[in-house]
Amino acid sequence: MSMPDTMLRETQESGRIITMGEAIREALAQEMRRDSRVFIIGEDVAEAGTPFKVLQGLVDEFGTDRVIDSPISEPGITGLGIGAAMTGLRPVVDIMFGDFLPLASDQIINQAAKVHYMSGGKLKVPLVIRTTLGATRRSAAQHSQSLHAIYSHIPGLKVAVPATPYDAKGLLIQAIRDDNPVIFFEDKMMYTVKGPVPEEPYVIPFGQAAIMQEGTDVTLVATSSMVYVALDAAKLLADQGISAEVINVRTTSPLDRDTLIRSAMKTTRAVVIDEGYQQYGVTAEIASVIAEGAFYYLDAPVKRLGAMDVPVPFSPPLEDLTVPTPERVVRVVQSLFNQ
Amino acid sequence: MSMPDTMLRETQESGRIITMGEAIREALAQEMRRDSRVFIIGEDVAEAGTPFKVLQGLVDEFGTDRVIDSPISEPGITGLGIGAAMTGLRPVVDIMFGDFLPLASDQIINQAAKVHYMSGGKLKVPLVIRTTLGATRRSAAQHSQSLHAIYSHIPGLKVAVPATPYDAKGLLIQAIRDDNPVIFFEDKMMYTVKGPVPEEPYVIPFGQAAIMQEGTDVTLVATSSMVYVALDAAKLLADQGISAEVINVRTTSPLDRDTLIRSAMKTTRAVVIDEGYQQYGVTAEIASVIAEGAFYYLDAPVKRLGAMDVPVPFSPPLEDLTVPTPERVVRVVQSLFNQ
Amino acid sequence: MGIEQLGSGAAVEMYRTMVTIRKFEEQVNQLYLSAIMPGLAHLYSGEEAVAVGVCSALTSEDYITSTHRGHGHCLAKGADVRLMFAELLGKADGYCGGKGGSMHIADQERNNLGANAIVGGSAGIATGAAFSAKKRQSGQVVACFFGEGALGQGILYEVMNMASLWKLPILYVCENNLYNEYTPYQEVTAGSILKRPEAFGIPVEDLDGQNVEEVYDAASRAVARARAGEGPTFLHCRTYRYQGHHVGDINRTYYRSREEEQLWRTERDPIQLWRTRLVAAGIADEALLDRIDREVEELVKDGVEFAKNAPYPDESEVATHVYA
Amino acid sequence: MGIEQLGSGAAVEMYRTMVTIRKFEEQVNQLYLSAIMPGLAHLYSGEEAVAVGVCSALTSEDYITSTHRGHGHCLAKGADVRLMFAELLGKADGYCGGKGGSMHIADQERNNLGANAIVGGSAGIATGAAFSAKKRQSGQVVACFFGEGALGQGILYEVMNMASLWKLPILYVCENNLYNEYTPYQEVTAGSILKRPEAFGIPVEDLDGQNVEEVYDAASRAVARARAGEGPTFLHCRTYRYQGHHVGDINRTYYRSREEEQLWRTERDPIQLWRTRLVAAGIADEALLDRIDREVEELVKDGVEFAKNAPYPDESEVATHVYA
Ligand SMILES: Cc1ncc(C[n+]2csc(CCOP(=O)(O)OP(=O)(O)O)c2C)c(N)n1
Ligand SMILES: Cc1ncc(C[n+]2csc(CCOP(=O)(O)OP(=O)(O)O)c2C)c(N)n1
Ligand SMILES: [Mg+2]
Ligand SMILES: [Mg+2]
Repeated sequence: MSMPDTMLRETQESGRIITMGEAIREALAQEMRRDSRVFIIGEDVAEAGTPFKVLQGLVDEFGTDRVIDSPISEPGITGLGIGAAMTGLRPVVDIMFGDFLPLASDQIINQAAKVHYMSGGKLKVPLVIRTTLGATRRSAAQHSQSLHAIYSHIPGLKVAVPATPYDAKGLLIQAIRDDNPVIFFEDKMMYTVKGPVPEEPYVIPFGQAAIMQEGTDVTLVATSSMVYVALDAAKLLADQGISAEVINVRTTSPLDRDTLIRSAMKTTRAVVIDEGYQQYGVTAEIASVIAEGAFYYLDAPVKRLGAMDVPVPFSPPLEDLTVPTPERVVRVVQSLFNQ
Repeated sequence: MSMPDTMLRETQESGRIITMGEAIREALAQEMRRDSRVFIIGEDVAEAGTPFKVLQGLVDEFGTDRVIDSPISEPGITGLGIGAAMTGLRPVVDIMFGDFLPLASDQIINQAAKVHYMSGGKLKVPLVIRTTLGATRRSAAQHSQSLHAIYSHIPGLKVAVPATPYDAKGLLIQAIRDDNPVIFFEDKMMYTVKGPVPEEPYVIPFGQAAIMQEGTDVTLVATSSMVYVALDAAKLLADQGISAEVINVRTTSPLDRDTLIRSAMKTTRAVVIDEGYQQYGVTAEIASVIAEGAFYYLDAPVKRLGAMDVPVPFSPPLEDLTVPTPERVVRVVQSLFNQ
Repeated sequence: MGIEQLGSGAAVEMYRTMVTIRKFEEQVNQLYLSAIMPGLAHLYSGEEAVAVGVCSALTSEDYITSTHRGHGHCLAKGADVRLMFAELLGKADGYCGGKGGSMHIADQERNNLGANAIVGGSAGIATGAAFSAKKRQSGQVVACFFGEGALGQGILYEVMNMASLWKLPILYVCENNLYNEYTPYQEVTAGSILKRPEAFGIPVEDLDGQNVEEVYDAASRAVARARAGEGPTFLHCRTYRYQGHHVGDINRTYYRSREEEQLWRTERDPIQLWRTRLVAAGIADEALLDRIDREVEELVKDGVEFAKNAPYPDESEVATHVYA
Repeated sequence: MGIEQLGSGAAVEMYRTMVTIRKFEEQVNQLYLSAIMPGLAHLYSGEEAVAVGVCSALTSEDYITSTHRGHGHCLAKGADVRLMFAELLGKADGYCGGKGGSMHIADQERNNLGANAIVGGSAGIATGAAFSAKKRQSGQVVACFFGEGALGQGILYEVMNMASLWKLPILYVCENNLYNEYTPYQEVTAGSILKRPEAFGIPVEDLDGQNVEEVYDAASRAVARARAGEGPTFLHCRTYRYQGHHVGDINRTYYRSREEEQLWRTERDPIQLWRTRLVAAGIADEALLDRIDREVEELVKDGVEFAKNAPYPDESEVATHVYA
């Protein structure tokens, strides 16, 4: 994945480039230093530092009391996290693959999301669930899904889909300090993506999309790693004389509707790109928000580009067909100008 | 809920009026007679006939070998159903409240939906999960959700949302005969709704919406009990000189995109009504399909009317605010004519 | 332990609380029959000794989690009758501002983390609260109430494993009232209930759930173990619900006999048994207990009146508290 | 039972199958190291006696369900080496047309219902297959393989409860290789593994999983019980994986020592132990076994070649088999 020009610019200013994995680890370490109530629980999070090695080293600093290896019990550790959150702690529950969230879905959907409301505001659940999304790792149907649409559907939950190391750190610190349950989706393919990240702690408020690149002819709205797909598509489009504005959604819930609608009003065209299944997915919500909000300004239908509506196949040539690519984005954009 | 004129007409022809609950029971009984591989498993399905009494009497005819009371183990009975379906039986798993589906979501999303694909077509899962949706029963946040959007998002699953007793019987028989996992959502408030239902078995193919009432000025697309809300709204609109076409979606997956788009092209306006949470819900997919497909014909933005994005509150005056009503539909339709 | 060490004040208070639960539930049934209460409710009548025995062994700082059949737990933890009735009627003054209702009453002030309408749904929450208490070194203990039907839910085993591993201060209180809704529990429960927690290294006590003293004593031992850092205990309380699964479950003979119901009511009533015991032990006389009955009657009537007169929440409340 | 009743043909076949698994896995590791295999794989080397012991007690009609570490189960159930390698390389000729890969191989012809990448994910499927076999009176039995890590998954207890209740013909085969990924199982497993199934009324056998004869005998007893309608059995097989959790897990000393690995390899290798036993019992001589080794070597090489040369699926395949 290539680093966008805007980010390169920021880099020169901030002076420090780290990977997304490092940004996440730094966010956790800084919050754990700041607030003794924060702890991490999950499968192989301690000595192993997770299979993705993202947490490596944390157990050395914070001990096995605050970086806790759990049994392989996704419902159980999520439930435990909820109870701990309700009683004064700030748990970060690690669910290794986003594909395993459905195991914990009763706890997430029926408990975490509803406790605050059902109690009339008396109880709260300051819980973070860190998990992953993204395909093309040749991990097949049960380890490649991007299931963030499901949790974005549920009132009471917040959902973050960081696209850059800068996002990752700022959104994760915000998630930990937030008094609500937050599902934090990290793209497995992006842990080694590098970008500028300030050393001191900072927060990115939820519900604020980032305009990664300004443009005038079409708006490309993207989540997580699809932001890079959109940026690469924008480059290809520029060669064809089409100026694309690229928006990084950052949080699907809350969704920054204003920024999306305003951009589409300006450019008069929009394409929404996401790595979750297309049907009833994130692209549907965002496309319908834009189509409604910018209706009188649009020169073409809002288009959607999600993952193919198939279980993710193992075979590499098949798997590569299922995800949006810059070329596919370009083709869709072109179709908007040919009508 | 009032019976629409079209249905009354059909009634006079068919001669038999039964409730939705009876239609479901009849579908099950007829299929169990026809096919000895069909069996029912769930909590309190046998002597109790479920808390909704929908299955009452089935155990008398088919015995406790085919109408099986299970432990309170939603993941377990769903998994058992999948395994039984893969090996020659045709299970109907009863998940009492749709709110409990998240407990079984790993089995549904990661197993049932994917087995056929992952095995390269060698294995199949002819499983039906009968469950419920719908609010306003004063059952609060964990017994009132309409979670069909989640399952409509997952490729490999089919999702039925019958609106009439006629739908219920025809779609359920189709679901049982279908070689794929089908999640069958029944509105808890509709079991006593009456309508014409032929006695002999019949199937309604999936992916065919029903036009409940033709109209020229606006298309009201609705799922499940929201069809009645739409029909009632259509009556109120007729008084104001607005002619509404009402479409009953019947199955959200597969979705009959053609019928929806064609209708919106004709009427130039559309409102989508569903009882699930609005954000990232069924209304988002349908609205974006119509907004894209009928883009060059639309005179107003496609509007969405889902449930409020809040956990369902217990207090009756609050709960009643959360669901679409004919009056709210009318107000939204009016707004489309005032712009 | 036994009644002697308990102290006569506490012993009489346990009687009062059990009577409060019983009369509360009678009113709930009335409110349902007279169509004043929205929705349904699952009555606790017959099971009072479990909630009261356990909660009497807790401090107000200790946590409980509760179930769909939760009024008894809530009252035993010290809740206000007025605010409970108000909640059941969906009123603004209710414990949850009317948003929770019967199946979701929580009482933050007394560390009742809430009833739960998902069978087994609070097992995770309770275990997490115990984890939190241990980590915060607060000395708090958690009582996690659930019916024997929750033994069907896998999460219970997942969290018992963790509670045992990490020696969390928690009491798993299984209220075995013989039925999962309309199904006798033996039809859906294999092997031995008592051996299940034991397999996870959790000590078990098998208790007469109609005997408040026995429950209290066992709970006290379990609380002491928990506070001493020795980990969880599983209390299996054999009990019975007098009413239907919920207030609307009137015709029950297809799943249990009238004789069985009658037997429990006449021979095994926890309130009657405790009353007899109190009198026999010379701790209270009939007059005192009668006075308590009347006081409770008043309290409960007052609560119902309060709730009936309380306002519904303002419409704007529908959208508050979705997020903190 | 014992080796005598087993028959020398079967005993030697068990040897051949174990060697096939070992050499298959060596090739898989090679394919990974040479970047020919996409993704990862979890090798079964060291655990061969479990799959072979159990599957030798099954007929081809009997079902198995398998895990992320599933190559051994698949081969022991009789799968074709060529089609397996093809699947691992994502080729059209693979068992699943390349769509499943290492973690999802299924072999419909031999009633292997598939590997599963969700820990514990096939427990429900296996129990359902057993339910189906019983209802269809087919006489089939199911073997459900899972690692000791799956003991953390609640669904396992849910389905063991049902299997016990309804006396389903199933073997729960727990492959205890001491580690959940990178975590020693004792750190996350409370109480007693053996008592867990017992608490659900399921008999348990605690087995040396490196001794194929012992596993075979126990599995045969369990299969006989299952076919006789006596219900499930839990086989606890103590074993060890030689390689990392997956092919990429090279530096393992932070969770287990080289000495431990070495000890299992030299003292407890299931193939070496069986070889010694076969020779000692006069069932096979070294020459025969060496020949088998060479034959297997050829078979596996041939399989790899076949797979390398096989075509990828056509692009159109991406959208087929979403629905039946
Ligand atoms: C997960 C889940 N499944 C099913 C139900 C429906 N349900 C409500 S109460 C109940 C029976 C509970 O039995 P038990 O745990 O013994 O409690 P009791 O009602 O006897 O107090 C059932 C099945 C539910 N609320 N949650
Ligand atoms: C539900 C679930 N949680 C976590 C994982 C990630 N994971 C894959 S294998 C594994 C360890 C499994 O240990 P065990 O069951 O003992 O099997 P082994 O690998 O030792 O054969 C884990 C945690 C998973 N695949 N599924
Ligand atoms: Mg019970
Ligand atoms: Mg293991």
